[in-house]
Amino acid sequence: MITVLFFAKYRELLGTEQLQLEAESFSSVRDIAQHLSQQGSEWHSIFEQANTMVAVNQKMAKLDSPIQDGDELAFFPPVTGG
Amino acid sequence: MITVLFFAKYRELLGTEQLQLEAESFSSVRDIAQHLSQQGSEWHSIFEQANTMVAVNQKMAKLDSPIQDGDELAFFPPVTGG
Amino acid sequence: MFVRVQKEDFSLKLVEERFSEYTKLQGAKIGAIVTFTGLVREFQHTSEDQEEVQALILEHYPGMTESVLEQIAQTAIKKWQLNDMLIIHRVGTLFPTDNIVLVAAASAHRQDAFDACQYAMDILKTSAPFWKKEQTNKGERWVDAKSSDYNAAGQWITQDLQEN
Amino acid sequence: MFVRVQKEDFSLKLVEERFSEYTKLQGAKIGAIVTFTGLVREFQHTSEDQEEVQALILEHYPGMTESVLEQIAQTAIKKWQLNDMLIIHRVGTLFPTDNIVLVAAASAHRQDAFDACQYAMDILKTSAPFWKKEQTNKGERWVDAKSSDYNAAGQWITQDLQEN
Repeated sequence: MITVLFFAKYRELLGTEQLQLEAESFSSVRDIAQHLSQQGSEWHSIFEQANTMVAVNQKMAKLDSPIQDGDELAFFPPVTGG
Repeated sequence: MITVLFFAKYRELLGTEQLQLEAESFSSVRDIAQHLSQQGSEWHSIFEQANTMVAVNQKMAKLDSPIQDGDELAFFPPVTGG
Repeated sequence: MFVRVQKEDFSLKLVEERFSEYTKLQGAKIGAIVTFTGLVREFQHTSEDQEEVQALILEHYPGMTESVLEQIAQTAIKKWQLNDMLIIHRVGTLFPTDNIVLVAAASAHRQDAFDACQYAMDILKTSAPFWKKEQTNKGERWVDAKSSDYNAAGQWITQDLQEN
Repeated sequence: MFVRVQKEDFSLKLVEERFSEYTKLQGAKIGAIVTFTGLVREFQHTSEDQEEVQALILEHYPGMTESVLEQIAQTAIKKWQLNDMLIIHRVGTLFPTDNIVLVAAASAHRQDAFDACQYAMDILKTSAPFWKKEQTNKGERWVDAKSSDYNAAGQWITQDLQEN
């Protein structure tokens, strides 16, 4: 299983904090993003944004980053701490 | 009268913290420096140094700065606070 | 190195305690301490129709925030040969005048501590997974990332590339 | 603006007290506080035959020091539109780990507070009439001015000239 987390504006927009996906069908972050962007217009809007950030196992990653069973992904808007 | 102060290394070298001069003979810092540099080799050595600093009435000044009766002059080495 | 994400407030006293602890163990090696404190202002925006901030809600990615802050501190300590670095970031609901973030660096010479603090803040602003939501007199809204923050962070990367 | 030359020690608590006083009068306008603390190190020199510092005697020009520090704070407040600035410098006999100087700046945005603190330290180091005498294991000596300090101070003057 792959765990996918959403934070801040994305969490609110999707009404989703966390979801689980079967690992088999996905080999990169891009595969997950493509799958999720087909779940509705809000989902589509998030993955369309050039500045959407992604972390794999709590480290910043890219669309090309590989993923495997057990990984934790997180999608979030640009950070605004400090 | 003009009051002349010396600080730090200069005060120690000259064994002088403060002296008074009659105002009449001096119109600029340079006049005072020339007068004092004739008082002995230690005095000469101080006014020979390019980095000797001077203040007139507690404001940084230059050799050309004018002086008048009642002024307070101070000669000191480059500052090293902070 | 001391890194913490917490709801509770902090005070600069912590910096003095932490670095005097270092001195007890290592001797009087610290010549310069620079601290940065970020606070909640009433008006975060400079636009004409200023919205008065009533509260700021700080969300974060637990686990990842701590590891990003540790990474920032480790990198700064190496890059500037710091004696020590401390980073504290608050989460939860904050109000105007509240502290948000504290960064402190100790070094032998002042320029290192200044640079390290600025580096830590610039990278934190663009890499640490915190998000601010403002509650203002006109409603709620998520704070937008500022391009000036990305430019500030980018300078360090450019500098690193030039040095290598 | 708060400027003081004193024998007594100080703590960062003073910064918090001073700026929270500002906030009580002016509202939550402070978004960034930067502090710089300078301390006495055991080894001030990096040369090979390091002399261990046992004490540091700080002499000053009473009256002129205060007015130079006030001038520095006033200039910084104007130049960076600071909310407030604080400068404290100690005199007398100090020992390793002792505080020497504290500079603190409060501003809306962080870069102003960082720049103002660096400016104040750079100018203080080259313009405020303080002199350090070291008592080391090899005797006493007056500390020499560092050319790096003059270069740091010179940058601000060059910058001002370019802006005008």
